[in-house]
Amino acid sequence: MNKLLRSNVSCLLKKLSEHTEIYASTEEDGVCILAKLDNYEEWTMNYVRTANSVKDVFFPQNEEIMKYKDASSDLKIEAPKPFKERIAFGVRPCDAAAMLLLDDVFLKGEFYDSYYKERREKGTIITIACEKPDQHCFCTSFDLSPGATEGSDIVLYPTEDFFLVVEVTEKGKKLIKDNAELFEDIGAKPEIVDSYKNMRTVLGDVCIPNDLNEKLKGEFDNSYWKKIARRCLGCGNCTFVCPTCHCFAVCDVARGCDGKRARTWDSCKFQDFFLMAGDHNPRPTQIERTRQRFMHKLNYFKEKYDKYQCIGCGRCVEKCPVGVHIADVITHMKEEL
Amino acid sequence: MSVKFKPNIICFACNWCSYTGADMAGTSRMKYPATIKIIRVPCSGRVNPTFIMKAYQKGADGVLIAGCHPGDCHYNSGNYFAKRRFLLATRFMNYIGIDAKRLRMEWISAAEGVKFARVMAEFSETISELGPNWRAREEV
Amino acid sequence: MMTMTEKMREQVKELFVNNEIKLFIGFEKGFTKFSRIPAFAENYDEAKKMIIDEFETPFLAKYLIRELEEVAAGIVEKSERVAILTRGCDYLGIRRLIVDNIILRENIVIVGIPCDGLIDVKKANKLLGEEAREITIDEENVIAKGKTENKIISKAEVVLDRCRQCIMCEPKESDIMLAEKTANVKKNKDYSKIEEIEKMSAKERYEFWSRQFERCIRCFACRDACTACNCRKCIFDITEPEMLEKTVATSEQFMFHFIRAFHVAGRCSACGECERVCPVDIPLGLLNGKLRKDIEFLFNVEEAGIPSEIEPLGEFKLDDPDEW
Amino acid sequence: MKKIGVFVCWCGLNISSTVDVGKASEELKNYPGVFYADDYKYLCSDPGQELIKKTIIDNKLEGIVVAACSPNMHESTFRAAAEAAGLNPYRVEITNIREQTSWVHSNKEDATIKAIQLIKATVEKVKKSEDLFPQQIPLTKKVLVIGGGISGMTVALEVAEAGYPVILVEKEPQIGGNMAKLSETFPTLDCASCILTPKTAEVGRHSNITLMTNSEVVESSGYFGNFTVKIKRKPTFVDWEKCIGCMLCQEKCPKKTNSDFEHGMGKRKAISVAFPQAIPYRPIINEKECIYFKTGKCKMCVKVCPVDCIEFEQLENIVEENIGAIVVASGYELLPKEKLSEYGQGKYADVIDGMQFERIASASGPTEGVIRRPSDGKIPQSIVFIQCAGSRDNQKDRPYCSKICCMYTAKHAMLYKHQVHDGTATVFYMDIRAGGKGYEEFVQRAIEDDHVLYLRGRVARVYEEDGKLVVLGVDTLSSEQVRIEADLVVLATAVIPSEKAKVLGQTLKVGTDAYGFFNEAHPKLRPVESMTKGVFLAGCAQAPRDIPETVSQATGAAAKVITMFSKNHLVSDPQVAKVNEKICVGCLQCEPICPYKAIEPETIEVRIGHTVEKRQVATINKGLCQGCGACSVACRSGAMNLSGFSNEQILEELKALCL
Repeated sequence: MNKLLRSNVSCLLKKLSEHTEIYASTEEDGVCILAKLDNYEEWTMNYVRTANSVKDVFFPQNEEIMKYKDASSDLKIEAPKPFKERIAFGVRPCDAAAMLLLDDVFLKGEFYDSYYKERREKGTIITIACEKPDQHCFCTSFDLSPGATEGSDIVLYPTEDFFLVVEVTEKGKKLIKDNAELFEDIGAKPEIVDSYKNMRTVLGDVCIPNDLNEKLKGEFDNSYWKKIARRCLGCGNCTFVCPTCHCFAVCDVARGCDGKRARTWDSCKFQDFFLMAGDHNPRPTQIERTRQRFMHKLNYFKEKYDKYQCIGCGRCVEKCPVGVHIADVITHMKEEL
Repeated sequence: MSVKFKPNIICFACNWCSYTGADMAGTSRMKYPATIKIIRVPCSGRVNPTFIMKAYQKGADGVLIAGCHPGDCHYNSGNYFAKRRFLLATRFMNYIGIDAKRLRMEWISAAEGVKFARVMAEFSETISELGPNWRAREEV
Repeated sequence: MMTMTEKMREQVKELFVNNEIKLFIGFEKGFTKFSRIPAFAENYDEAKKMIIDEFETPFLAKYLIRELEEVAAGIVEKSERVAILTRGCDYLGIRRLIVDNIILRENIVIVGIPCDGLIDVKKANKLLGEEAREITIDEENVIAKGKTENKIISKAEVVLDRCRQCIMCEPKESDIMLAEKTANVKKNKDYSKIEEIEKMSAKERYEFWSRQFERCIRCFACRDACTACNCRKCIFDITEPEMLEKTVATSEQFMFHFIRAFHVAGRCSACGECERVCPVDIPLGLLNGKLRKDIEFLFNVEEAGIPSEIEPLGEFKLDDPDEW
Repeated sequence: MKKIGVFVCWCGLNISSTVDVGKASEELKNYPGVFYADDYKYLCSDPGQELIKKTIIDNKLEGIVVAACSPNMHESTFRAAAEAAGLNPYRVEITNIREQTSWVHSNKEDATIKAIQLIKATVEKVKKSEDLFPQQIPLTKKVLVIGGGISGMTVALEVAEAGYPVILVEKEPQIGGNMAKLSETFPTLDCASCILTPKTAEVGRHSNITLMTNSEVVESSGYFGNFTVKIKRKPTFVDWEKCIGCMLCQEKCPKKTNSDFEHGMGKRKAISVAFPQAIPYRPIINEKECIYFKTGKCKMCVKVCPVDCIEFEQLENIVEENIGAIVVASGYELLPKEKLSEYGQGKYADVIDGMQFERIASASGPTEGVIRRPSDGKIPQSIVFIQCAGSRDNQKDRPYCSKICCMYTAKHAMLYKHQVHDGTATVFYMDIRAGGKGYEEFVQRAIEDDHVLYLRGRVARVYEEDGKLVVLGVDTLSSEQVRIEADLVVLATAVIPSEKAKVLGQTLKVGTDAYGFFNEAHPKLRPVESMTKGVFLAGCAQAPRDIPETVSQATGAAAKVITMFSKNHLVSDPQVAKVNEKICVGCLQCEPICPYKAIEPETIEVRIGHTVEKRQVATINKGLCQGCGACSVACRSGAMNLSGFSNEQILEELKALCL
């Protein structure tokens, strides 16, 4: 185990930034976000979770898939420029775990998403364990913890004046080896790691039954969906801040004869997400859309990848204007079915 | 010195007064720079503030709205509404950082060919001094 | 004396009993502490769990669009009406829908409650230094109990920003008024933040706003929470003509916020809901506030926040200012 | 993608001199959506239009872009050509590369780039065009003529002769306008009232003409074919039906006042008729001068009136009329001499303007035709006539020439010389403009036969020196200073529009130019039409002109009205607003914006699945809508759109211009 002094975190970032882009948590007008950093003093620690998750780094909201030139005469297509190395610093353990869920979607199985794959290979995640989870966190319900290491390359456990560095993957080890002068080996310190791992969240455990997806099968016209959907305004807030939501839309941006094809996030809560040719919309009202969101998270995803598509980061709960809470859905469905 | 910057200016000219004024400037062979392209609209009241913002986004360096003098509007009140929208639009755009000098409104009647040419030359001059407008412009 | 909540329950019982409404919209406790969420009661026992207190609450006016039939269906009979709990700012939202012919005044029952400012839990937590476990509110101040120590904070310190500039303390006209009218203290308009931005140089202003807009993730929460945005199909969902492309480049963000600000120009009643629901806390109030300030200054509209029969941009005066 | 044909016109050298037309049509050949691109010497010529028609038919084109002169010139020509070839005319758009490109730019390379960009933008606009079909609107076959001068009367008579009802509105109590005040008319020197009174009499008794004198148009709404006009009938305080015209009241009335018909040269009674041949020959009480109105006593006219038709408490009333077409014939006035400081600013009684001289020289005038000095009534031995008093003068921003002063000053000089053979008549002029038929000969006769002295030069000052008027000028031909002592000075002051013309223009929504004359639709090709459809112009309201031109223009305006009334209904421009009912939420924020009140709410039934939903949406009255498009900006969701200039079209044009 190594030790990294708090003071030389910014010089670590400066050193890394020579050949990689640094995405770190900074405070901008009172909001903590994970953003590209060029002035390394602006890195901050006082946040529970960043407004946007690490998904932004590897599966950005707006990604250029290809460019095309003078479409009318001789069409030329250019692939996007190769991505630069990226480091996400200051990620929370729950977000890092979410990347594993996205990996299942984009990389598992026969077909993989080349853009996502390239970004993931060229990206390293440096996580900082949570010192004080707030009322919205419930990562413990998905066998994660404020100190979990799933999905991250390096995990830093903060103590008063230094971080305890635990490297999880090969990439993490290599990174530490390259910048060995900033780290000091202080032998194993399991008690710090464990103190984070078994820290309880304020909300406590929602203890999801393993067979919840079986119970949910076929619960299409359960009256509970109507009850929640009546409150939902239909904005895309919860799906865009959620680190595990991965729906996207592909669209063309034309400028005369040239243009580009881009991929942007899309939300199942939007009115026209399901709009089909001929104006048919299988999910016309908010009831179907709300049901679809929770069924996908708790039923369809589990059946396909055998994991619930939620990591309990609490963003959708904190940001929902009308307080639709996934834990509320889980506890209700647990009792009712 | 690099070749002098040629601005790209969009002018919305109202069909009854300013567009005819532009034609009058043409028939009396007035000269003004070729940086200004005119879009014919039925009335200055037809110009939606969204079009102005779209022009800047798509690469225009300056936008000019030319309409009838208040009271002369062929549709009676079009230019009054245009004036209200323009008053808000120019202040709001200045507020979000796009220089207010890049947007201008002029009352030009059908007989004022001379004024049309003068305004065009003046506006083209101010915009070339300001240089290209990269703010809120689309990167291709 | 009966608390507001008991008065409300009693009124709602009466309404349901003599079959005057089909639905009552109010607030109930949310899943997380101190959060109040909208509640829909179709009969009295569902209304039992509804409460009224001074914690921050979402806006209810927008639900009327879905719950009521079209204006074309005309005035429904008594038993089909919808009752709604209304504070002053809610009332402005309802007025907006009425003036826009989205709902009919006769189809709703306004249950009015006076209010002189709601409590912002985030501010209380910041003052306390940690997440408050218990917050009790009495006449003048708020007691926040944390893990170790608890603090007594005067209400004025933790009241919501939007309530500081509240233009209407209780609904101007309501069918039922749960409590007697408080002194309608007229709060002066505070455009200081907007003037601050106006004083910046053009470059600083552009950087400030592009920094805000770059954070925007285009989730449309501000549009969906706003009563002034009550179109059947929003222009951002229409692809022909495509006013706004789906890509989230900086220029598209400027376009989105420019169009939305102009669509609520002269219609926004400064309820602050768009700022509340924004996941990345963009100060939208400063955008709409700028247009409201200009409308009041340029077209000498006394209070642009109160919906008028014809919008400021829907009329003109011969002596509108000429200098620009 | 639409099959579009692009035709770039050379317009002889007009366009090709500063726009490389060949390069433009070459470049457009491989622009997406363009199937055929070509350039031609004169597209508006018959072979040019044949080329367009043939290309449309051969290649079944779906849209046409003509890059040539301004749409105001030939848009209808090319649209008619396309229609003849079976293509909907509203699929044709014009790019203005002559008035707004080739004529206004000198650098050929920039002009060509701009022209190409403009053509591409129009191609994008045509791609978003739709088939539009004109509407048929009912038509009221009644014309309103404003102004009872020679031009108004000519229009009224012509249209009435064609069998259509006419309403003639005149602000003075009698018709005849300025011509009635003239003595003789050039170049034939026949007496003005002799040739005018038959016309005024005919107007007075024509069954189809309703005469509304002493009235003004105060409000007008609606659109061509369906105007509603409000006319204010000012009180005459005499019941003209009962009155038999015996004029006893005028004789007996004790109060004498200045007669504005005589331009201050003569007097009239408080109750009187302007001149003996006035039509209608009925008296009117001048409210400001009548003793009864001031003090409540007198009532002499009531005592003597045999039929008791004096009504002091008569009020003004507003009459509303449904009108099909309006002809503006509001005439002219002379620039008041008070405005000309260098000629005494109206201080000297013996410095008079042209109209005052006409009244002195007129047989029915105050001096029964004997030319006398207004100050002491003596016959002047020497008169100085000053041309271009206030006209052709840039300092007073009135650079235009008033056209008629050269001729009527020569006439004044001749009339004076015919009466006072040994008197001297001197005319200070800059250039004599005698372009009409027989005009030059008339002026030559004045110079040679009547020995009128023409001095070329402008008069510097006119001032009074011990009882004599001194005229200081210069004779540029002999370049000498000239100092003449004159008994009488006559200023040929500038012709300006009548002072209510500007207000009338705003009421009728017809534009006026910088000097207040009405804007014609096109200076050469459409001089009798105003920019507003259905409103026509005649006479000096449009620009200074003499009587022959006024009559011919008035006859032209009448012809336009008659052709308009010859059809039973009118064809309206289909470029009007249109509501997309799927998107419209019925908020009706567009309604207060429409100047023509063409938008109303309507309940429609929409079938979704098997339920039928009733919804309120906005609808457009296609007849009332004039296509200004202001409502489409108020519509937030874009449900309200304007066909012909739709949001899509303007946006595509914008994008193409910004590439």
